[in-house]
Amino acid sequence: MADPTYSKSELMICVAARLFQDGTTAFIGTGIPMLAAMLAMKTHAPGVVPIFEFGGTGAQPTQLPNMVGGARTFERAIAASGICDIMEAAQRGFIDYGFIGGAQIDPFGNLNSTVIGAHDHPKARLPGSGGGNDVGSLCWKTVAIMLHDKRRFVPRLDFITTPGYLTGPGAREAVGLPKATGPVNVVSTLALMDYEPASCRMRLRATHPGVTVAEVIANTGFDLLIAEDVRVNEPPSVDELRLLRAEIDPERLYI
Amino acid sequence: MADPTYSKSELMICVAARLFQDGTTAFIGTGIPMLAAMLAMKTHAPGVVPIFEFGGTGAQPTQLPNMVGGARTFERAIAASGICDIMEAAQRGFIDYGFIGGAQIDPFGNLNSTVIGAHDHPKARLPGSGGGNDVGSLCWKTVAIMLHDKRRFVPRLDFITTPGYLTGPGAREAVGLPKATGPVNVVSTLALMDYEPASCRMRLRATHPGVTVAEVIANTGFDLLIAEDVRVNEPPSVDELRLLRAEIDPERLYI
Amino acid sequence: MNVIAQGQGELIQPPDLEAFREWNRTRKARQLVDKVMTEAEAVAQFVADGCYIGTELYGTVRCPMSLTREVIRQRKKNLRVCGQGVLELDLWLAAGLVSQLDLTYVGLEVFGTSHALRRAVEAGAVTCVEWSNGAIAWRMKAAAMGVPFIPTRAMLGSDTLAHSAAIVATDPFTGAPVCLLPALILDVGLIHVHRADRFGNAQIDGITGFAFEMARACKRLILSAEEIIATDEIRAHPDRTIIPYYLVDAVVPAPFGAHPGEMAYCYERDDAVYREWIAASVTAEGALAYLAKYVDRVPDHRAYLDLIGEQRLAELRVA
Amino acid sequence: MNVIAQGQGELIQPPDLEAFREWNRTRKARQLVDKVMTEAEAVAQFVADGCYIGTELYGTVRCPMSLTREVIRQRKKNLRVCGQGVLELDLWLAAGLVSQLDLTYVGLEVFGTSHALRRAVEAGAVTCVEWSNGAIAWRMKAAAMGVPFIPTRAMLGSDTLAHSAAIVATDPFTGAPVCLLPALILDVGLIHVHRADRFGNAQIDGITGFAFEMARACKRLILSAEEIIATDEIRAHPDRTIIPYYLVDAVVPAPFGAHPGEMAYCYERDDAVYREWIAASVTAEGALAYLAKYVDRVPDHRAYLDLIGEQRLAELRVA
Repeated sequence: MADPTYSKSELMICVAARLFQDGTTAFIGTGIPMLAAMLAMKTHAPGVVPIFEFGGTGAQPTQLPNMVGGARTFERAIAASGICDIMEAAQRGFIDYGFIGGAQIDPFGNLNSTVIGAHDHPKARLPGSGGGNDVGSLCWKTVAIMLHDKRRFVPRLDFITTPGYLTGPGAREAVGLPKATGPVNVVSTLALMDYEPASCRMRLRATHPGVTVAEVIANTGFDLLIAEDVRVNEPPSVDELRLLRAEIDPERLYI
Repeated sequence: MADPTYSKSELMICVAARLFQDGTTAFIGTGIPMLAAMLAMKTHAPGVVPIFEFGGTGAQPTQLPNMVGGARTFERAIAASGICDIMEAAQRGFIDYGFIGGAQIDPFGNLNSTVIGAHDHPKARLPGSGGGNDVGSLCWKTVAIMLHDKRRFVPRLDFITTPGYLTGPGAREAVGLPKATGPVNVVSTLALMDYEPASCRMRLRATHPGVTVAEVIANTGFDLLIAEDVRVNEPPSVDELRLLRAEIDPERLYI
Repeated sequence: MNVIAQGQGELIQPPDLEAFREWNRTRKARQLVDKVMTEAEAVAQFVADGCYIGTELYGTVRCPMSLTREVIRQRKKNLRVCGQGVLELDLWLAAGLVSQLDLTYVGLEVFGTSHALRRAVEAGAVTCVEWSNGAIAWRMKAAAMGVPFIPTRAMLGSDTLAHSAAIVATDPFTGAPVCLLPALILDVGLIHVHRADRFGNAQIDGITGFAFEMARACKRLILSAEEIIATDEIRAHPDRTIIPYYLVDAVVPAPFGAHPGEMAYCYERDDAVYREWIAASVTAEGALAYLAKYVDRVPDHRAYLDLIGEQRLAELRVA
Repeated sequence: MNVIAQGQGELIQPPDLEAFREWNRTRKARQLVDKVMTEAEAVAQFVADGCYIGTELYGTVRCPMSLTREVIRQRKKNLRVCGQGVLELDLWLAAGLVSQLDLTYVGLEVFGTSHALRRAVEAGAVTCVEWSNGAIAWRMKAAAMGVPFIPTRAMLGSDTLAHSAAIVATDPFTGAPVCLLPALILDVGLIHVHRADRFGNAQIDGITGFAFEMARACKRLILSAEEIIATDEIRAHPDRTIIPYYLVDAVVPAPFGAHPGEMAYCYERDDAVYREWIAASVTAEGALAYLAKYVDRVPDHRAYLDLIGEQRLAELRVA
């Protein structure tokens, strides 16, 4: 049952949460991924193993983690180690999903979080890779969470911080990245995308409620592939909203 | 004051113990090095930091360690970690001395503890490197403790398990071993040797009490350099023997 | 194992393993020497202008903030810095102390980008060499292992690599391309721990971030500690020692030393002060006013804690 | 980074990082699955003839001896084994289970050389590739890191390297020669720990030897544990977890599982039984008689402990 009072953030969190597969390991970045992970663990995917880059594995936090190294990322965890152990677990193939963000994304799912403009004389200096490059390189599947507009969905990045499919099929393997890895979804403020397997190009899978395909296209700076059966994402359910508002983010810091 | 009742083992232990420098780190192998380290720490070198290859650093054991991974190697230690941490500390230059053994030694202090005869069809299979190669490669100074006879002090090894000076001056650096490292002493059942700096060849420094230079030469299978001022090692003192017998090895397992 | 490609970023701190070995042989006491001193003493003695410096873990989590502030108070110049940074690097950048960055992330997590970084980079005051978080940690790990480099399968194919100082080479065992990360030997590292003895034997509760690696990758290591404990406590649980004394040059007693960041099991993040920085740092003037209030007008960490107030600190404490 | 030299030893277990990643993706449950079973079940299920296997730490120190004996009881054949070994490898060699060795040390510490190794090698039954202790541990560390190799400055210039499968290459950052150690991915690892929960989350007290590295370098990992504890105890001290459950395939409750070796803080080495082996193993017949008595005639670890006797075990216990 839907609840019409939801915000855009709440919708994104719910769409992202539904991507979590029960019984998988997931590398969780700051912000929406944390909320989505907690929501998924409280709904369809209680067996998700949240992994945080500075060492928390399998936490059962009673409160929303607000920093990737914070105490809540290893509250009642099964292990608290360090960044090398976590990144090496990813490098060995133990981390199924990575949830990351970026300032810009291109049709192949490459992400830019480093600079707008030239690297040495940028128009805007952004935070840099952080763990993004490691996650995009080493996890099996990555999900990007993005604001959706033409300045962010661009045909060509100023800087590839984190590899998606690079220049297309086979490119990841050719440069030495682990086989059979890469981006699988984008959750944006407008829609849910995946990648067309043959071309490795981004494809519209489902629009958010009230958003038209034309709107998504108009807000995308490159030729977005359109799935034959574009669906509409389910709005947040009453239960999802209750969990988000009452249990996950009662102080409404993010939602 | 000397005590004439000492055994050959006790003498070797005492000669080896006197080589420990106070305030240095020392990688301690099984057997005589353990006894020598404990004796040194109870006499002139209380500030020696004993380091054991499987993780014990700075232990204050109440009983003689009898295994390099045994609980006594980290009893009241300042750290108990693992083999990688220890070997990496050596690789970073933190371990001043290494005390090791071998079945054969050559004039350049190379050690064999792997095979007698051809590797693939040996006359005798020996234990192998263990930590020996790491110690001989990575510690600043190594001291070998050896039985002294012509079958053990040989002109050419069947197998270089652990590098000494290899083929002579500059050879260690040329193969990529850390600079300014190498063997400094041999404590044998007959004498104390060092290495002549210019040639990196083994040199007789001091005979054990009652052993002549001629005897040492006769029991050495290569041309041993002879120091201009060959001394005679002090026999075990009353105090050294008391410590060895009453405190360090009261069960007389080794002495 | 041929070199296939090479990042065009400057290797800001080229590793010299032989010099590091010699340093570790001659400049690190094997004896148990009392190293307790104040922030002012430690920074004055061990942090030089132009040095290559890093902090662990990051500004809002178990970060040596009392030391970070003292570096500003003493206005160390032309620092070359590695790291992700939240708050701590922001403060240094705002204070104009930094000239070069081995950068992986400087930002404010969910609160957005760093205004101090943007101003510094866009003004050309700071040059950046790019790395991933894993890469910076592995570079310290290589130094900690005493080896010249560590391979990784991250970084490949990205502009992060192109603007780093990493090398892509052919793995001689498999023929596949692999990224080689040069060892990172820091001149100075700052680490905040839960407890240490007077000699520097240190314990950390919870995640260890990259404390293990950084502690072993520094020529000088300044620890700050919530609590100074007896060496007997260290010796009673030697498997808890993540940093043994011989790596350490200074031990600074610093209760609430990570404030306004959190310290797991001890105290939570002080959101009020953190948000004050976030708001203030939008402008250069605001950032300087924050520094004046929280750094320059308080002579030391004790005065800083007085400024925060005992009542507020008590509220932050975890039961 | 040119290859300067190459060890002539066989690379007994060539690392396939992609296959290891795929294994770790598909064959290691992310869920908390109860993995408690007996030695017999674990060895039957996870140790195959011809597999590449290793034990941690070593025969007289925190070694999985109850599992080691079960491997003999089930007469697994043509094992390819890495390691230093004291007693555990001796038993396998004497039982004729081993065909290839990545050898660093097989001996009896102060009690001298291994007669079982000598007999096996001199008879041509076992081939040996040589490594240092550090090298074997670093090879596991490379696998644990998910990288194809790790550099080291050990091994260089020695016949140990010449009879290994290591490569000497030029460091592209400094031009100096460096030894590259290929990652060692084991088919099966056996590790004995102080305590684990039913899912495999494990804690070790005191030194960790190479448990951290080996646990992360195995396709199959069998843990034996002195004590099975509740997962709540694991979650109360997550920084004590050296082996997280997802690495683990079997958890075997095994009090006195390291006997006749010691277990720090639990029990001391049983010198009588150890010396019995040392004396027996001088001859092939003696060794087989020992195996008959301590392995084949006792059906399981419980029966083994009965053979040793409660009184003797009580004597070995540390207060």
